Amino acid sequence: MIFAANLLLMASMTLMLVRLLRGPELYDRVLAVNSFGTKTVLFLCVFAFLIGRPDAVDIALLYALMNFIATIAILKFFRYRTLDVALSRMQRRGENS
Amino acid sequence: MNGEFLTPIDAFTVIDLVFMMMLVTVGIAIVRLKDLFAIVMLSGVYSLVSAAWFVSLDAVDVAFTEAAVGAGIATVLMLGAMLLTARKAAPAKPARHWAALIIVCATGAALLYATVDMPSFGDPLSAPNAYVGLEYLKQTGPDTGVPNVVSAILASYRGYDTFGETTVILTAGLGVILILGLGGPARRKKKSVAAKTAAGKSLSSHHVVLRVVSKLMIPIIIVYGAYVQFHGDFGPGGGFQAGLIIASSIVLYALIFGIDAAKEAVPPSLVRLGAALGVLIYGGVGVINLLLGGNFLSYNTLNPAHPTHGQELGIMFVEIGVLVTVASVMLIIFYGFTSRQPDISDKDW
Amino acid sequence: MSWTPELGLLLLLAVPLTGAVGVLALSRWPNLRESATLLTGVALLANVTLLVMAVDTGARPTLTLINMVGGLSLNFTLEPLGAVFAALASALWLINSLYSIGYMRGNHAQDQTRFYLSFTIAIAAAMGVAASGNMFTLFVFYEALTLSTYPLVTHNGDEKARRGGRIYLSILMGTSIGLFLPAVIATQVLTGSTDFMAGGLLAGSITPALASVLLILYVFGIGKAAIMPVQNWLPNAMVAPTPVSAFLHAVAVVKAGVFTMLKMSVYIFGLDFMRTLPAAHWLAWVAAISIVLASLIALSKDNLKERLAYSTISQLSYITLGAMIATPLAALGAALHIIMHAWGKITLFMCAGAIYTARHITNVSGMKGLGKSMPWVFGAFLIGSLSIIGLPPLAGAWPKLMLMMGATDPINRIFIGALIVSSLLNVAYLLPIPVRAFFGKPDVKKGKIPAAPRLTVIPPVLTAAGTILLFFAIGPILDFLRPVFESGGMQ
Amino acid sequence: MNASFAPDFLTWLPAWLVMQSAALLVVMPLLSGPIALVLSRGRLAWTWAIIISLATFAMALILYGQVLEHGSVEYAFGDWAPPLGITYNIDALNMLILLLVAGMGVLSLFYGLPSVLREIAPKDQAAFFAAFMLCLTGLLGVAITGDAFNVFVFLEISSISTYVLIAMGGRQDRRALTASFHYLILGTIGATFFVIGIGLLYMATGTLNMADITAQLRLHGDDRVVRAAFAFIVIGLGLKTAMFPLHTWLPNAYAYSPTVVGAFLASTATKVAFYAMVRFTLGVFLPGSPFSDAFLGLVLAPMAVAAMVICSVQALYQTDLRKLLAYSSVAQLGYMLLGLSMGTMAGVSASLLHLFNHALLKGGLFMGLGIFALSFGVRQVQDLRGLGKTMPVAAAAFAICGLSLIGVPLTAGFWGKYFLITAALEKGWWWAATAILISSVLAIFYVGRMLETMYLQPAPKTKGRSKKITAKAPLLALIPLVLLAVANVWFFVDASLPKGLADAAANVLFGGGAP
Repeated sequence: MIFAANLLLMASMTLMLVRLLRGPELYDRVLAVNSFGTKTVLFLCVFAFLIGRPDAVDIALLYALMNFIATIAILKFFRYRTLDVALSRMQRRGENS
Repeated sequence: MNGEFLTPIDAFTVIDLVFMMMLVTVGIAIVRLKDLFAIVMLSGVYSLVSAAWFVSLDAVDVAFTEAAVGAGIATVLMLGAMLLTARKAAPAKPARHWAALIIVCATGAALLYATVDMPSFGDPLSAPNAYVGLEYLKQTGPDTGVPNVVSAILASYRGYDTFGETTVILTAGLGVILILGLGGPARRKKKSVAAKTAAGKSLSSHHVVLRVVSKLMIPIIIVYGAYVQFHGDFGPGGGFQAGLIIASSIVLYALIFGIDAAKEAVPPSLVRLGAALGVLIYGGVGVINLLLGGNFLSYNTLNPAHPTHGQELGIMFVEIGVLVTVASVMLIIFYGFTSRQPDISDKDW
Repeated sequence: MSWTPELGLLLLLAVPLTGAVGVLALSRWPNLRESATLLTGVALLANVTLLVMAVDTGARPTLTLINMVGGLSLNFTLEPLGAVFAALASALWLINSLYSIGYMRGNHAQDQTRFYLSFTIAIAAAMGVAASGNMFTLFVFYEALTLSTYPLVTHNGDEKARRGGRIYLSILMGTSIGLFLPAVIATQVLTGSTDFMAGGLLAGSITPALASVLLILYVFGIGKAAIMPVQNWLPNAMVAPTPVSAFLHAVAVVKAGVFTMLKMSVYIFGLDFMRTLPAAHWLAWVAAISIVLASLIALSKDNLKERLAYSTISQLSYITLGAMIATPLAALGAALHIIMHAWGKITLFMCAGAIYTARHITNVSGMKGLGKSMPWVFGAFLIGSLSIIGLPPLAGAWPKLMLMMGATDPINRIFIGALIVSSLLNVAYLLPIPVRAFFGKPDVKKGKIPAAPRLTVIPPVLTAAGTILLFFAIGPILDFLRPVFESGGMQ
Repeated sequence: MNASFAPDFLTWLPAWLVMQSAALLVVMPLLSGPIALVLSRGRLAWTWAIIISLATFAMALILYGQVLEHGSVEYAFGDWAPPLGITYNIDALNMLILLLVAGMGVLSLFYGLPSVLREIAPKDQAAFFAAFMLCLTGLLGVAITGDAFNVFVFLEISSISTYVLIAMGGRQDRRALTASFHYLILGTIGATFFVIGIGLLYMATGTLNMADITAQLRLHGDDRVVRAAFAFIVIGLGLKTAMFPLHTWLPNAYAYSPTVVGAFLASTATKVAFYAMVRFTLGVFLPGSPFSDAFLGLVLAPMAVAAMVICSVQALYQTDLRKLLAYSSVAQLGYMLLGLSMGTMAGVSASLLHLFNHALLKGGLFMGLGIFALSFGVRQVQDLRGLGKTMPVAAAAFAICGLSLIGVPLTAGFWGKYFLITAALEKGWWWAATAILISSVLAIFYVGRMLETMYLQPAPKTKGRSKKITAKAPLLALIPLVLLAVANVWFFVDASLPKGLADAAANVLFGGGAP
């Protein structure tokens, strides 16, 4: 059963991969990456049960945290093409322009 | 093939194969794409897949490192690097394609040539599993008292290699300092006032959720980093991963509140000092061992009465050294990339 | 501390090198600097004289300077051949130093310190060549000689001098590193030593085919002997100031080359072994062709120094020829020719320099009628020419006679013809110069005729007198050299 | 080596110092790097680096004494016995390299101050010296270690710091950045190949300790994994050594780096990589196996010959002085690879001797050029005009090193070529001897061109800077140069030190009895 869950997760990862590669918009890819990350986290959790090693949950946790940061960076870059200015100031700049 | 398909080994083999196919697909896509932004995202996915694969291969520590490096900080740093270049890769000469293809094929052929005589996967009698590897498994407990064999090997048996690797990281940071600079300290007075007023005005904006969530997340990330650091003896993790995690939290702070705010919190001079300090802590442990009459990094000397206590103590300090250098160098690279004006812009292409 | 032959060997190098330091230290005071040079010359000559006397009484002083890695050593052993070369070089160096002073000051040459410095280092290197106890030592000093004379050749520093220097250096270094060095190394690999040995180091220990290859490497590798086709450096080096040409092309460099050639054939291959090698015979042919061809070219040159240069090439090949024929008599003739040719040729060069200093004339065609105003110079030139041609009672007569006597085997008889043809050509290209000078009509009459500086006139007269003296001193010289070719020379 | 030579200074020193000298040799410069970074003032960091490099050299001497006495020294990190832990194993082979690298480190640092003050921005100077010390550490670490993976780690330290140091030339000439990038790409590929090779070796033997790998290979024998490992390691290290077709990174890297970096790298970096190659091909892999013999004879030897001839010709056509010397370096590496490819004791000994001499002379040449560049901005061959008179001492030292490059007798460079030719003739490789001679004759031309321009062409009538007056070279920079020139003469007269070490080193590899 758990193994089947794993396979299903992998299937959905594959689907996300297709979306990631096909695009067509850059935004689709951003979304796909984010979703792929979430699937990976889930996969790791389930897999940890499958092999009976809770260590893998640590990794899933780490992924969840790191993916959060990466997604913010990608989105910020995607929207403003900069990383160094505070988001709050960026807002103003975005409105003015 | 028939009927035996669902035995555990074969089932895992299916998972391995699927991940491998994903890796190959992503790899080819990275090579073929010209859009650097898409490539950055794909490489993030690449490390997600490979980490998952590593877990399924039971290499949890490697997966942990891959997760810490590939998923978070590497993406941010690559985006930072992109800021300094163009959005799209310049087209390469066809002749280069062919040269590269030939080299890659030759390398692949050499590896394939070697596979014939390689021990089969997981063979307990193969040289790596039977000889020194087995010795490590047997000896780690009595020698060091550390449950995680990987940590014991990295920090004690082959602690000198880890010392070298920490130095490699410092060298990389040094390179960024020398070539890109750190962009100087935070642009204080005026700017910070401006930031404050800006912050006040944008309270109503929709970024407020993000900012609040981030403020909540940052301490959690740091605590998690500490957990990874000190739990390294028992499970996957250690100074390297912890350093990355802690650096990531500061990167997150910089992303949300601006690089100047981050530099006020963690000034570049401190980061520069930290990069040096970590290596010095690591080496310092070794020097203390020297002074106590042992060889370099001979942790037993820290507590001659209970050598395993000495080992645990030594590994702990050494891991702190790694943490400090790794976290500092990651910030050096982040500061170096983000606070530099691009030399070229999209318009140049 | 009393003088011993071993100390004398050390002094062979030490005296000129000390002199070099003296020259450098006294560079600000030209008179003192030249005194240092002359003092060095006198001291060196005295030392060499003592050594020659010691060698004459049968001593073979040996000195290992440095034991090097790989079983090699810098080792000196003085035997009669080397003693003769040392005596020749040191005597003519002293005379030439006198002449240099006159010439360099007369022509207001630049960089005189560098000139004298290189000169003293060059004589040290030549002494090293003379006293070498093995081929490796000889090779080292051979290279040192090339390098130390390079600044002399390019002394004028203009484009022409640089070009000449480039050819000089590249041919000499190229042949020595490309051919001579591998020959030395091969000798070492094959026999485990490079020592000069009576009867020949290689004799009997290697096959004739291998020996032939080695011989070819040696003969063409010793570029200083200027056998064709590696002769081109010699005329090109004539861009040097005349004292340099005189010293290098009559004494030190070229004679070091043919001296090496002779040493190689006597002590490395051994005369008996040489005679069995077909390659030696073919190389004798190359030498003979060089003799005739170079004489013909000399005939076509109008520039006096160039003509003398080709004459030198031709005369050097006499010695190579003698070494290749390798009968004791021919080799003895070759050894004699080293001495006799040196005295004659240096006379001619110094005369050429004297004419240039006084009149700035370099071409033969411009020398008509000069004899009356420069009787001493042209008188010396005449004597020198006759000696080169080989007329008694001048020194040059003996070696030619010996060479011809040494080539009486049926197989070698043809070379006698080459020698005769060459002598006739000598007459044709040398004699017209003094004859025209004495009997021709000057082209333009100038109001005031400048006299050559005295120091450029006395030395050639001295050496011309020397050629006469040497003719009569042949007995002792033969006695001195004979052991080399009869009993091997080494004890 | 003769035990009676063993210097008795070891007995005066505290036993502790003698015992720990192997670790201190690498750890001291390593830790000095971060400290120099913290010092953050150029001159201060320099003083610190000088002190440490002198101490490092002293450690190398102490180790040398021990090697003379015992033949080899082993040091186990963390007191873990070999297959488990990492050990340093010092024998005559790496002692030669260690002495060379430590010595050149001291000389380069002394030499470097004036040019660094001029070429590097003041705020970067301390970090520059830190990177320099790390580079020194990496090179020493590669040479000293007895652990295959440890080689990789220290190779990375030296490589990354080298990329950085080369890029620091960017302030003078922006092309330094591309040169550094080019080297980074190729160097990373090389490192990857190397580490793949190590991985394969581990797969075959299950151990990383070099001596243990050899022992395991002896039991295990030759198979495809081992062969693939051999090929990967040779190619990976070949990139670092600038083996002929893989040398494209070198000329630009040497030409545009800061002067002190050029001098230091030219005399050490490729030498250390070459050492690693010798160590792996003959010391770790079983010598005399059909595959390695074929690889050495059929792949390495032709490459070496091609390097010697082709790169000498390329050097002839260079107008940029440093590129000229760089191409000549690739050609000279060809000599060393040729000696290695002979696979005989004489050949390896000759190539190690040549390595030693070449380091001395190439270091001297680069230092000379650096001094000229510092005083007159000399970059091209024609810029050398008149320097023989304006800077007589520096020019004379430069000339001696140049003659040594040709291999003229009375200079150390002669011996390397002499013994290489001897070794080639002994093996019956007359074509190799011919190639050596051709390359040497070509060297006459490219060195001759520099010396002739320097001594015989009059100084140009420059705008502003007059070359008429005798320029004073910075004394600090001049002393190391003169020392190297003197060494080049001295090691002709008495080559027993390098030759003895090279022989002992070859003896270590071919196991011909106790050293």
